[in-house]
Amino acid sequence: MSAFYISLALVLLLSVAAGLIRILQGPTAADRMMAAQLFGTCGVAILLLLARGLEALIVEDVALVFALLAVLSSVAFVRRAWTGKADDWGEEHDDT
Amino acid sequence: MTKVGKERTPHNRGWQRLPIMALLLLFLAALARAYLFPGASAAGLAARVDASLAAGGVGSRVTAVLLNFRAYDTLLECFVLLLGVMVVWSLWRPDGAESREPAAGAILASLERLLVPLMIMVGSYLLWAGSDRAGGAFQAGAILGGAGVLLLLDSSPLLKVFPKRGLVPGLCLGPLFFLSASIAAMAWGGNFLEYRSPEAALIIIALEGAAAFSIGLCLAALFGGRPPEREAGDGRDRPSRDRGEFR
Amino acid sequence: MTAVGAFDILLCLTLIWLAWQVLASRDPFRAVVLFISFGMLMALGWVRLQAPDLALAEAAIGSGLTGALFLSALRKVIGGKKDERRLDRDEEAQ
Amino acid sequence: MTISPALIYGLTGLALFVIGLAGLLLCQQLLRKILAVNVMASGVFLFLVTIAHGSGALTDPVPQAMVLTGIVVSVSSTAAALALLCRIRESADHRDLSQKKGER
Repeated sequence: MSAFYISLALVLLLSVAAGLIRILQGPTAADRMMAAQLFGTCGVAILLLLARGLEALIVEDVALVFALLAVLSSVAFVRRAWTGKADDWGEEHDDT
Repeated sequence: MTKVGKERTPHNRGWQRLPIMALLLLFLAALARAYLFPGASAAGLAARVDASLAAGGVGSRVTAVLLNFRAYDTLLECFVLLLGVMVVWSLWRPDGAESREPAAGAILASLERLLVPLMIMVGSYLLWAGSDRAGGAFQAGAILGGAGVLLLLDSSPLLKVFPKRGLVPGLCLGPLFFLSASIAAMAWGGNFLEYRSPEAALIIIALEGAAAFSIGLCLAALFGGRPPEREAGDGRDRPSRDRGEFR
Repeated sequence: MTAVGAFDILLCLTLIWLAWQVLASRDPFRAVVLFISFGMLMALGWVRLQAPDLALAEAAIGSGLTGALFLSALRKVIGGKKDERRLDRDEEAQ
Repeated sequence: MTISPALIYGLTGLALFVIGLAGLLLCQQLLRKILAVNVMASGVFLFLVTIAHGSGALTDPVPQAMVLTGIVVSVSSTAAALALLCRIRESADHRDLSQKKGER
Protein backbone atom coordinates (compact mmCIF):
# COMPACT_ATOMS: atom_id res chain seq x y z
CA MET A 1 0.00 0.00 0.00
CA SER A 2 2.82 2.39 0.72
CA ALA A 3 4.20 1.94 -2.79
CA PHE A 4 0.79 2.96 -4.09
CA TYR A 5 0.86 6.18 -2.07
CA ILE A 6 4.39 6.98 -3.22
CA SER A 7 3.41 6.37 -6.83
CA LEU A 8 0.51 8.77 -6.43
CA ALA A 9 2.90 11.33 -4.98
CA LEU A 10 5.16 10.77 -7.97
CA VAL A 11 2.27 11.47 -10.35
CA LEU A 12 1.47 14.67 -8.47
CA LEU A 13 5.11 15.72 -8.62
CA LEU A 14 5.02 15.14 -12.37
CA SER A 15 2.00 17.39 -12.63
CA VAL A 16 3.88 20.03 -10.63
CA ALA A 17 6.75 19.78 -13.08
CA ALA A 18 4.28 20.20 -15.93
CA GLY A 19 2.82 23.23 -14.19
CA LEU A 20 6.24 24.85 -14.25
CA ILE A 21 5.68 25.50 -17.93
CA ARG A 22 2.88 27.89 -17.02
CA ILE A 23 5.22 29.82 -14.75
CA LEU A 24 7.87 29.98 -17.43
CA GLN A 25 5.54 31.04 -20.23
CA GLY A 26 3.34 33.45 -18.38
CA PRO A 27 1.90 35.38 -20.18
CA THR A 28 0.69 37.58 -17.31
CA ALA A 29 1.95 37.88 -13.78
CA ALA A 30 -1.31 36.50 -12.42
CA ASP A 31 -0.89 33.30 -14.44
CA ARG A 32 2.53 32.75 -12.93
CA MET A 33 1.35 33.38 -9.42
CA MET A 34 -1.63 31.06 -9.84
CA ALA A 35 0.68 28.31 -11.05
CA ALA A 36 2.86 28.81 -7.98
CA GLN A 37 -0.22 28.57 -5.78
CA LEU A 38 -1.17 25.36 -7.56
CA PHE A 39 2.23 24.08 -6.50
CA GLY A 40 1.28 24.87 -2.94
CA THR A 41 -1.91 22.86 -3.21
CA CYS A 42 -0.13 19.99 -4.93
CA GLY A 43 2.59 20.18 -2.31
CA VAL A 44 0.06 19.68 0.49
CA ALA A 45 -1.33 16.63 -1.31
CA ILE A 46 2.15 15.23 -1.91
CA LEU A 47 3.07 15.75 1.74
CA LEU A 48 -0.06 13.95 2.92
CA LEU A 49 0.64 11.05 0.57
CA LEU A 50 4.25 10.90 1.73
CA ALA A 51 3.08 10.89 5.33
CA ARG A 52 1.13 7.72 4.62
CA GLY A 53 3.65 6.24 2.24
CA LEU A 54 6.68 6.71 4.46
CA GLU A 55 4.66 6.06 7.62
CA ALA A 56 5.94 9.27 9.15
CA LEU A 57 2.84 10.90 10.54
CA ILE A 58 4.79 13.97 11.62
CA VAL A 59 4.76 14.94 7.96
CA GLU A 60 1.07 15.73 8.34
CA ASP A 61 2.10 18.64 10.55
CA VAL A 62 4.30 19.84 7.75
CA ALA A 63 1.34 19.68 5.38
CA LEU A 64 -0.70 21.73 7.85
CA VAL A 65 1.95 24.43 8.09
CA PHE A 66 2.40 24.39 4.33
CA ALA A 67 -1.31 24.88 3.73
CA LEU A 68 -1.45 27.75 6.20
CA LEU A 69 1.60 29.64 5.04
CA ALA A 70 1.39 29.18 1.26
CA VAL A 71 -1.44 31.71 1.33
CA LEU A 72 1.00 34.41 2.36
CA SER A 73 2.79 34.74 -0.94
CA SER A 74 -0.50 34.93 -2.78
CA VAL A 75 -1.79 37.65 -0.45
CA ALA A 76 1.51 39.48 -0.88
CA PHE A 77 1.07 39.25 -4.62
CA VAL A 78 -2.44 40.68 -4.51
CA ARG A 79 -1.51 43.47 -2.13
CA ARG A 80 1.92 44.42 -3.31
CA ALA A 81 2.52 43.31 -6.87
CA TRP A 82 -0.71 43.17 -8.80
CA THR A 83 -2.44 46.27 -10.09
CA GLY A 84 -5.27 44.54 -11.86
CA LYS A 85 -4.23 45.40 -15.37
CA ALA A 86 -4.19 42.40 -17.64
CA ASP A 87 -0.82 43.04 -19.22
CA ASP A 88 0.88 44.20 -16.08
CA TRP A 89 4.38 42.81 -15.88
CA GLY A 90 3.80 40.62 -18.84
CA GLU A 91 6.70 42.40 -20.49
CA GLU A 92 10.25 41.84 -19.49
CA HIS A 93 12.15 43.90 -17.03
CA ASP A 94 15.86 44.05 -17.13
CA ASP A 95 16.77 46.68 -14.68
CA THR A 96 18.10 47.05 -11.15
CA MET B 1 8.41 42.58 -24.92
CA THR B 2 10.16 45.52 -26.51
CA LYS B 3 13.22 45.35 -28.67
CA VAL B 4 15.25 47.35 -26.21
CA GLY B 5 14.38 44.84 -23.55
CA LYS B 6 15.82 42.05 -25.61
CA GLU B 7 19.14 43.73 -26.13
CA ARG B 8 19.83 44.15 -22.47
CA THR B 9 20.34 40.92 -20.65
CA PRO B 10 21.04 40.49 -16.98
CA HIS B 11 24.17 38.54 -17.83
CA ASN B 12 27.55 39.44 -19.14
CA ARG B 13 28.50 38.81 -22.73
CA GLY B 14 28.87 35.22 -23.84
CA TRP B 15 32.62 35.24 -24.24
CA GLN B 16 33.00 36.62 -20.74
CA ARG B 17 30.83 33.88 -19.33
CA LEU B 18 32.59 30.88 -20.83
CA PRO B 19 35.74 30.77 -18.67
CA ILE B 20 33.74 31.35 -15.52
CA MET B 21 31.33 28.57 -16.47
CA ALA B 22 34.24 26.22 -17.20
CA LEU B 23 35.87 27.00 -13.87
CA LEU B 24 32.59 26.45 -12.06
CA LEU B 25 32.09 23.10 -13.80
CA LEU B 26 35.57 22.07 -12.68
CA PHE B 27 34.68 23.20 -9.18
CA LEU B 28 31.49 21.12 -9.29
CA ALA B 29 33.46 18.09 -10.46
CA ALA B 30 35.98 18.53 -7.66
CA LEU B 31 33.23 18.88 -5.08
CA ALA B 32 31.42 15.81 -6.39
CA ARG B 33 34.64 13.81 -6.33
CA ALA B 34 35.34 14.86 -2.75
CA TYR B 35 31.80 13.90 -1.82
CA LEU B 36 31.69 10.55 -3.61
CA PHE B 37 35.13 9.35 -2.53
CA PRO B 38 35.72 10.71 0.95
CA GLY B 39 39.21 10.22 2.31
CA ALA B 40 38.47 9.32 5.87
CA SER B 41 34.95 8.65 6.97
CA ALA B 42 34.05 10.83 9.91
CA ALA B 43 31.70 9.41 12.47
CA GLY B 44 28.65 11.55 13.10
CA LEU B 45 27.60 12.92 16.42
CA ALA B 46 24.30 11.02 16.52
CA ALA B 47 25.47 8.39 18.99
CA ARG B 48 26.83 10.98 21.41
CA VAL B 49 23.64 13.01 21.21
CA ASP B 50 21.54 9.94 21.97
CA ALA B 51 23.79 8.99 24.85
CA SER B 52 23.33 12.31 26.60
CA LEU B 53 19.70 12.87 25.63
CA ALA B 54 18.40 11.66 28.97
CA ALA B 55 20.29 14.35 30.88
CA GLY B 56 18.54 17.17 29.12
CA GLY B 57 14.87 16.63 29.86
CA VAL B 58 13.75 16.97 26.23
CA GLY B 59 12.62 14.07 24.06
CA SER B 60 13.15 15.54 20.61
CA ARG B 61 16.71 15.20 19.42
CA VAL B 62 16.85 18.33 17.32
CA THR B 63 15.28 20.42 20.07
CA ALA B 64 17.71 18.93 22.55
CA VAL B 65 20.64 19.89 20.37
CA LEU B 66 19.30 23.40 19.89
CA LEU B 67 18.50 24.12 23.50
CA ASN B 68 20.72 21.83 25.53
CA PHE B 69 23.89 20.99 23.73
CA ARG B 70 24.35 23.92 21.41
CA ALA B 71 22.23 26.54 23.12
CA TYR B 72 24.60 29.33 22.19
CA ASP B 73 23.59 28.77 18.54
CA THR B 74 20.02 29.58 19.41
CA LEU B 75 21.00 32.54 21.55
CA LEU B 76 23.21 34.05 18.88
CA GLU B 77 20.59 33.35 16.25
CA CYS B 78 18.08 35.44 18.19
CA PHE B 79 20.62 38.25 18.24
CA VAL B 80 21.24 37.89 14.51
CA LEU B 81 17.52 38.37 13.93
CA LEU B 82 17.60 41.48 16.11
CA LEU B 83 20.56 42.75 14.13
CA GLY B 84 18.62 42.18 10.91
CA VAL B 85 15.72 44.19 12.27
CA MET B 86 18.10 46.99 13.21
CA VAL B 87 19.60 47.03 9.71
CA VAL B 88 16.17 47.08 8.05
CA TRP B 89 14.91 49.83 10.33
CA SER B 90 17.96 51.98 9.80
CA LEU B 91 17.50 51.68 6.03
CA TRP B 92 13.84 52.58 6.08
CA ARG B 93 12.84 55.87 4.59
CA PRO B 94 9.31 57.17 4.07
CA ASP B 95 8.46 57.12 0.39
CA GLY B 96 4.72 57.51 0.56
CA ALA B 97 4.12 54.15 -1.10
CA GLU B 98 2.34 52.82 1.95
CA SER B 99 -0.10 55.66 2.06
CA ARG B 100 -1.17 54.92 -1.52
CA GLU B 101 -2.05 51.35 -0.66
CA PRO B 102 -5.80 50.76 -0.76
CA ALA B 103 -7.56 49.35 2.26
CA ALA B 104 -8.08 45.62 2.35
CA GLY B 105 -11.34 44.40 0.93
CA ALA B 106 -13.84 42.06 2.50
CA ILE B 107 -12.14 38.94 1.17
CA LEU B 108 -8.78 39.77 2.74
CA ALA B 109 -10.43 40.84 5.98
CA SER B 110 -12.29 37.55 6.31
CA LEU B 111 -9.20 35.60 5.28
CA GLU B 112 -7.32 37.32 8.03
CA ARG B 113 -10.08 36.60 10.54
CA LEU B 114 -9.95 32.94 9.59
CA LEU B 115 -6.23 32.41 9.30
CA VAL B 116 -4.62 34.45 12.05
CA PRO B 117 -6.23 32.55 14.95
CA LEU B 118 -5.44 29.28 13.17
CA MET B 119 -1.82 30.31 12.73
CA ILE B 120 -1.51 31.25 16.39
CA MET B 121 -3.06 27.92 17.35
CA VAL B 122 -0.80 25.87 15.09
CA GLY B 123 2.20 27.85 16.29
CA SER B 124 1.42 27.06 19.91
CA TYR B 125 0.84 23.44 18.98
CA LEU B 126 4.27 23.23 17.34
CA LEU B 127 5.84 24.84 20.38
CA TRP B 128 4.21 22.27 22.62
CA ALA B 129 4.97 19.40 20.28
CA GLY B 130 8.58 20.51 19.95
CA SER B 131 9.67 18.87 23.17
CA ASP B 132 9.28 15.37 21.83
CA ARG B 133 8.45 15.60 18.13
CA ALA B 134 9.40 17.81 15.28
CA GLY B 135 8.65 21.43 15.99
CA GLY B 136 9.94 23.99 18.42
CA ALA B 137 10.70 27.64 18.86
CA PHE B 138 11.88 28.35 15.32
CA GLN B 139 8.95 26.73 13.61
CA ALA B 140 6.45 28.27 15.99
CA GLY B 141 8.17 31.62 15.58
CA ALA B 142 8.05 31.32 11.81
CA ILE B 143 4.31 30.67 11.90
CA LEU B 144 3.69 33.54 14.30
CA GLY B 145 5.79 35.70 12.00
CA GLY B 146 3.58 34.56 9.13
CA ALA B 147 0.53 35.69 11.07
CA GLY B 148 2.21 39.06 11.64
CA VAL B 149 3.04 39.39 7.96
CA LEU B 150 -0.55 38.62 7.05
CA LEU B 151 -1.74 41.36 9.39
CA LEU B 152 0.76 43.79 7.88
CA LEU B 153 -0.22 42.91 4.33
CA ASP B 154 -3.88 43.51 5.10
CA SER B 155 -3.12 46.77 6.92
CA SER B 156 -5.24 45.21 9.59
CA PRO B 157 -7.01 47.32 12.20
CA LEU B 158 -5.77 44.73 14.69
CA LEU B 159 -2.33 46.33 14.45
CA LYS B 160 -3.68 49.35 16.27
CA VAL B 161 -4.45 47.18 19.25
CA PHE B 162 -0.82 46.22 19.53
CA PRO B 163 0.84 48.75 21.86
CA LYS B 164 3.48 50.80 20.09
CA ARG B 165 5.77 50.86 23.04
CA GLY B 166 5.63 47.11 23.29
CA LEU B 167 7.41 46.42 20.03
CA VAL B 168 11.03 46.85 21.04
CA PRO B 169 10.64 45.12 24.42
CA GLY B 170 8.80 42.32 22.61
CA LEU B 171 11.64 41.93 20.14
CA CYS B 172 14.17 41.75 22.95
CA LEU B 173 12.13 39.55 25.27
CA GLY B 174 13.33 36.19 23.92
CA PRO B 175 17.07 36.83 23.76
CA LEU B 176 17.14 38.67 27.08
CA PHE B 177 15.16 35.97 28.85
CA PHE B 178 17.47 33.41 27.32
CA LEU B 179 20.53 35.31 28.46
CA SER B 180 19.26 35.87 31.99
CA ALA B 181 18.22 32.23 32.36
CA SER B 182 21.63 31.05 31.33
CA ILE B 183 23.37 33.50 33.63
CA ALA B 184 21.09 32.31 36.42
CA ALA B 185 22.04 28.74 35.58
CA MET B 186 25.64 29.75 35.88
CA ALA B 187 24.95 31.36 39.24
CA TRP B 188 23.36 28.12 40.48
CA GLY B 189 26.68 26.46 39.94
CA GLY B 190 26.39 25.04 36.47
CA ASN B 191 28.08 26.15 33.32
CA PHE B 192 26.91 28.94 31.04
CA LEU B 193 23.74 27.84 29.22
CA GLU B 194 23.58 24.59 31.16
CA TYR B 195 20.29 23.46 32.65
CA ARG B 196 20.14 20.45 34.92
CA SER B 197 17.72 17.62 34.64
CA PRO B 198 14.50 17.96 36.70
CA GLU B 199 13.75 21.62 36.08
CA ALA B 200 15.24 21.59 32.61
CA ALA B 201 12.07 20.69 30.73
CA LEU B 202 10.02 23.44 32.34
CA ILE B 203 12.68 26.10 31.86
CA ILE B 204 13.15 25.05 28.26
CA ILE B 205 9.43 25.31 27.52
CA ALA B 206 9.37 28.82 29.00
CA LEU B 207 12.49 29.78 27.09
CA GLU B 208 11.07 28.40 23.90
CA GLY B 209 7.84 30.30 24.32
CA ALA B 210 9.66 33.59 24.80
CA ALA B 211 12.03 32.83 21.95
CA ALA B 212 9.18 31.91 19.59
CA PHE B 213 7.34 35.11 20.42
CA SER B 214 10.41 37.21 19.75
CA ILE B 215 11.35 35.34 16.58
CA GLY B 216 7.84 35.80 15.22
CA LEU B 217 7.87 39.49 16.07
CA CYS B 218 11.33 39.86 14.51
CA LEU B 219 10.21 38.21 11.27
CA ALA B 220 7.14 40.43 11.08
CA ALA B 221 9.27 43.51 11.79
CA LEU B 222 11.72 42.44 9.09
CA PHE B 223 8.84 42.33 6.66
CA GLY B 224 7.29 45.57 7.85
CA GLY B 225 10.57 47.41 7.64
CA ARG B 226 9.25 50.45 9.41
CA PRO B 227 10.61 51.48 12.79
CA PRO B 228 8.06 52.31 15.47
CA GLU B 229 6.96 55.88 15.58
CA ARG B 230 9.31 58.15 17.44
CA GLU B 231 8.47 61.15 19.54
CA ALA B 232 7.39 64.22 17.67
CA GLY B 233 10.11 66.65 16.64
CA ASP B 234 12.91 64.25 15.88
CA GLY B 235 13.75 66.30 12.82
CA ARG B 236 12.80 63.74 10.20
CA ASP B 237 10.12 64.24 7.63
CA ARG B 238 7.68 61.44 8.19
CA PRO B 239 4.31 61.12 6.57
CA SER B 240 1.35 61.03 8.88
CA ARG B 241 0.20 57.50 9.23
CA ASP B 242 -3.06 56.25 10.42
CA ARG B 243 -2.53 52.54 10.43
CA GLY B 244 0.20 50.03 10.98
CA GLU B 245 2.46 50.19 13.96
CA PHE B 246 5.70 48.85 12.60
CA ARG B 247 5.43 49.14 8.88
CA MET C 1 13.56 1.48 -9.98
CA THR C 2 11.30 1.93 -7.03
CA ALA C 3 8.74 4.68 -6.81
CA VAL C 4 10.70 6.36 -4.02
CA GLY C 5 13.85 6.48 -6.10
CA ALA C 6 11.95 7.92 -9.06
CA PHE C 7 10.40 10.49 -6.74
CA ASP C 8 13.83 11.52 -5.43
CA ILE C 9 15.35 11.83 -8.86
CA LEU C 10 12.43 13.78 -10.30
CA LEU C 11 12.40 16.10 -7.29
CA CYS C 12 16.13 16.73 -7.55
CA LEU C 13 16.01 17.37 -11.28
CA THR C 14 13.13 19.78 -10.80
CA LEU C 15 15.03 21.58 -8.04
CA ILE C 16 18.15 21.98 -10.18
CA TRP C 17 16.15 23.11 -13.18
CA LEU C 18 14.19 25.59 -11.07
CA ALA C 19 17.38 27.02 -9.59
CA TRP C 20 18.78 27.45 -13.07
CA GLN C 21 15.64 29.15 -14.30
CA VAL C 22 15.55 31.45 -11.26
CA LEU C 23 18.94 32.79 -12.23
CA ALA C 24 18.61 32.64 -16.01
CA SER C 25 15.16 34.12 -16.61
CA ARG C 26 15.15 37.74 -17.61
CA ASP C 27 11.98 38.89 -15.89
CA PRO C 28 12.59 39.52 -12.16
CA PHE C 29 8.98 38.75 -11.30
CA ARG C 30 9.23 35.37 -12.97
CA ALA C 31 12.45 34.70 -11.08
CA VAL C 32 10.75 35.51 -7.78
CA VAL C 33 7.78 33.26 -8.51
CA LEU C 34 10.13 30.46 -9.52
CA PHE C 35 12.03 30.99 -6.29
CA ILE C 36 8.82 30.67 -4.27
CA SER C 37 8.10 27.34 -5.93
CA PHE C 38 11.72 26.35 -5.33
CA GLY C 39 11.18 26.89 -1.60
CA MET C 40 8.03 24.81 -1.70
CA LEU C 41 9.82 21.90 -3.35
CA MET C 42 12.71 22.16 -0.89
CA ALA C 43 10.22 21.35 1.87
CA LEU C 44 9.45 18.08 0.07
CA GLY C 45 13.17 17.35 -0.08
CA TRP C 46 13.53 17.81 3.68
CA VAL C 47 10.71 15.35 4.22
CA ARG C 48 12.50 12.78 2.10
CA LEU C 49 15.72 13.34 4.05
CA GLN C 50 13.88 12.57 7.31
CA ALA C 51 14.26 16.08 8.65
CA PRO C 52 10.69 17.09 9.56
CA ASP C 53 11.96 19.97 11.69
CA LEU C 54 13.55 21.50 8.63
CA ALA C 55 10.50 20.73 6.52
CA LEU C 56 8.35 22.68 8.99
CA ALA C 57 10.71 25.65 8.99
CA GLU C 58 11.09 25.63 5.22
CA ALA C 59 7.35 25.28 4.65
CA ALA C 60 6.74 28.32 6.83
CA ILE C 61 9.67 30.44 5.73
CA GLY C 62 10.56 29.32 2.23
CA SER C 63 7.07 29.31 0.80
CA GLY C 64 5.46 32.06 2.84
CA LEU C 65 7.75 34.66 4.37
CA THR C 66 10.50 34.81 1.77
CA GLY C 67 7.97 35.02 -1.03
CA ALA C 68 6.19 37.92 0.65
CA LEU C 69 9.52 39.67 1.28
CA PHE C 70 10.66 39.37 -2.32
CA LEU C 71 7.31 40.35 -3.79
CA SER C 72 7.03 43.52 -1.75
CA ALA C 73 10.66 44.43 -2.44
CA LEU C 74 9.98 43.88 -6.13
CA ARG C 75 7.23 46.46 -6.09
CA LYS C 76 9.48 48.99 -4.44
CA VAL C 77 12.28 48.31 -6.88
CA ILE C 78 10.50 48.22 -10.23
CA GLY C 79 6.78 48.51 -9.61
CA GLY C 80 6.47 52.28 -9.35
CA LYS C 81 9.07 53.03 -11.97
CA LYS C 82 7.38 51.30 -14.82
CA ASP C 83 5.83 54.19 -16.69
CA GLU C 84 8.90 56.34 -16.24
CA ARG C 85 11.08 53.65 -17.67
CA ARG C 86 8.84 53.12 -20.62
CA LEU C 87 9.27 56.76 -21.52
CA ASP C 88 13.01 56.37 -21.20
CA ARG C 89 12.93 53.44 -23.53
CA ASP C 90 10.92 55.32 -26.11
CA GLU C 91 13.45 58.11 -26.01
CA GLU C 92 16.26 55.66 -26.45
CA ALA C 93 14.54 53.93 -29.32
CA GLN C 94 14.09 57.12 -31.28
CA MET D 1 28.17 2.05 -4.68
CA THR D 2 24.40 1.94 -4.57
CA ILE D 3 22.23 4.90 -5.35
CA SER D 4 20.86 6.05 -2.04
CA PRO D 5 18.64 9.08 -1.50
CA ALA D 6 21.49 10.69 0.41
CA LEU D 7 23.69 10.43 -2.66
CA ILE D 8 21.10 12.00 -4.97
CA TYR D 9 20.32 14.85 -2.62
CA GLY D 10 23.97 15.43 -1.83
CA LEU D 11 24.84 15.83 -5.49
CA THR D 12 21.80 18.07 -5.91
CA GLY D 13 23.03 20.21 -3.04
CA LEU D 14 26.43 20.56 -4.71
CA ALA D 15 24.79 21.42 -8.04
CA LEU D 16 22.59 24.05 -6.39
CA PHE D 17 25.60 25.59 -4.69
CA VAL D 18 27.49 25.86 -7.98
CA ILE D 19 24.44 27.19 -9.85
CA GLY D 20 24.00 29.83 -7.18
CA LEU D 21 27.67 30.73 -7.39
CA ALA D 22 27.37 31.05 -11.17
CA GLY D 23 24.37 33.33 -10.74
CA LEU D 24 26.22 35.41 -8.18
CA LEU D 25 29.15 35.87 -10.51
CA LEU D 26 27.36 36.24 -13.83
CA CYS D 27 24.14 38.10 -13.13
CA GLN D 28 24.25 41.86 -13.00
CA GLN D 29 20.93 42.61 -11.35
CA LEU D 30 21.23 43.01 -7.62
CA LEU D 31 17.91 41.27 -7.01
CA ARG D 32 19.21 38.28 -8.96
CA LYS D 33 22.32 38.23 -6.83
CA ILE D 34 20.22 38.06 -3.67
CA LEU D 35 18.27 35.17 -5.17
CA ALA D 36 21.55 33.51 -6.11
CA VAL D 37 22.84 33.73 -2.55
CA ASN D 38 19.60 32.14 -1.38
CA VAL D 39 19.99 29.30 -3.87
CA MET D 40 23.57 28.78 -2.69
CA ALA D 41 22.38 28.65 0.91
CA SER D 42 19.77 26.04 -0.02
CA GLY D 43 22.48 23.96 -1.63
CA VAL D 44 24.65 24.13 1.47
CA PHE D 45 21.72 23.22 3.72
CA LEU D 46 20.80 20.27 1.53
CA PHE D 47 24.36 19.04 1.56
CA LEU D 48 24.74 19.36 5.33
CA VAL D 49 21.54 17.45 6.00
CA THR D 50 22.60 14.80 3.49
CA ILE D 51 25.81 14.26 5.42
CA ALA D 52 23.70 13.88 8.55
CA HIS D 53 21.45 11.41 6.82
CA GLY D 54 24.13 9.38 5.07
CA SER D 55 25.82 7.78 8.04
CA GLY D 56 23.31 5.01 8.55
CA ALA D 57 19.87 4.53 9.96
CA LEU D 58 20.52 6.98 12.77
CA THR D 59 20.18 10.56 11.56
CA ASP D 60 22.56 13.05 13.09
CA PRO D 61 20.60 15.89 14.71
CA VAL D 62 23.52 18.31 15.04
CA PRO D 63 23.71 19.38 11.37
CA GLN D 64 19.90 19.53 11.28
CA ALA D 65 19.88 21.93 14.19
CA MET D 66 22.56 24.04 12.54
CA VAL D 67 20.61 24.14 9.29
CA LEU D 68 17.48 25.13 11.18
CA THR D 69 19.39 28.08 12.62
CA GLY D 70 20.77 28.80 9.18
CA ILE D 71 17.34 28.98 7.55
CA VAL D 72 16.16 31.63 9.99
CA VAL D 73 19.39 33.57 9.72
CA SER D 74 19.22 33.51 5.93
CA VAL D 75 15.73 35.02 6.08
CA SER D 76 16.98 37.89 8.20
CA SER D 77 19.98 38.52 5.97
CA THR D 78 17.73 38.38 2.89
CA ALA D 79 15.42 40.96 4.41
CA ALA D 80 18.40 43.20 5.21
CA ALA D 81 19.77 42.80 1.68
CA LEU D 82 16.39 43.65 0.16
CA ALA D 83 16.10 46.77 2.30
CA LEU D 84 19.56 47.77 1.14
CA LEU D 85 18.53 47.11 -2.46
CA CYS D 86 15.51 49.37 -2.11
CA ARG D 87 17.68 52.15 -0.74
CA ILE D 88 20.26 51.76 -3.51
CA ARG D 89 17.50 51.87 -6.06
CA GLU D 90 16.02 54.98 -4.47
CA SER D 91 19.29 56.89 -4.49
CA ALA D 92 19.94 55.77 -8.07
CA ASP D 93 16.59 57.27 -9.04
CA HIS D 94 17.46 60.53 -7.34
CA ARG D 95 20.70 60.62 -9.24
CA ASP D 96 18.85 59.92 -12.47
CA LEU D 97 16.46 62.76 -11.82
CA SER D 98 19.29 65.19 -11.23
CA GLN D 99 21.36 64.05 -14.20
CA LYS D 100 18.33 63.40 -16.38
CA LYS D 101 20.16 61.09 -18.76
CA GLY D 102 22.66 59.35 -16.56
CA GLU D 103 23.83 55.80 -17.07
CA ARG D 104 21.74 53.33 -15.22
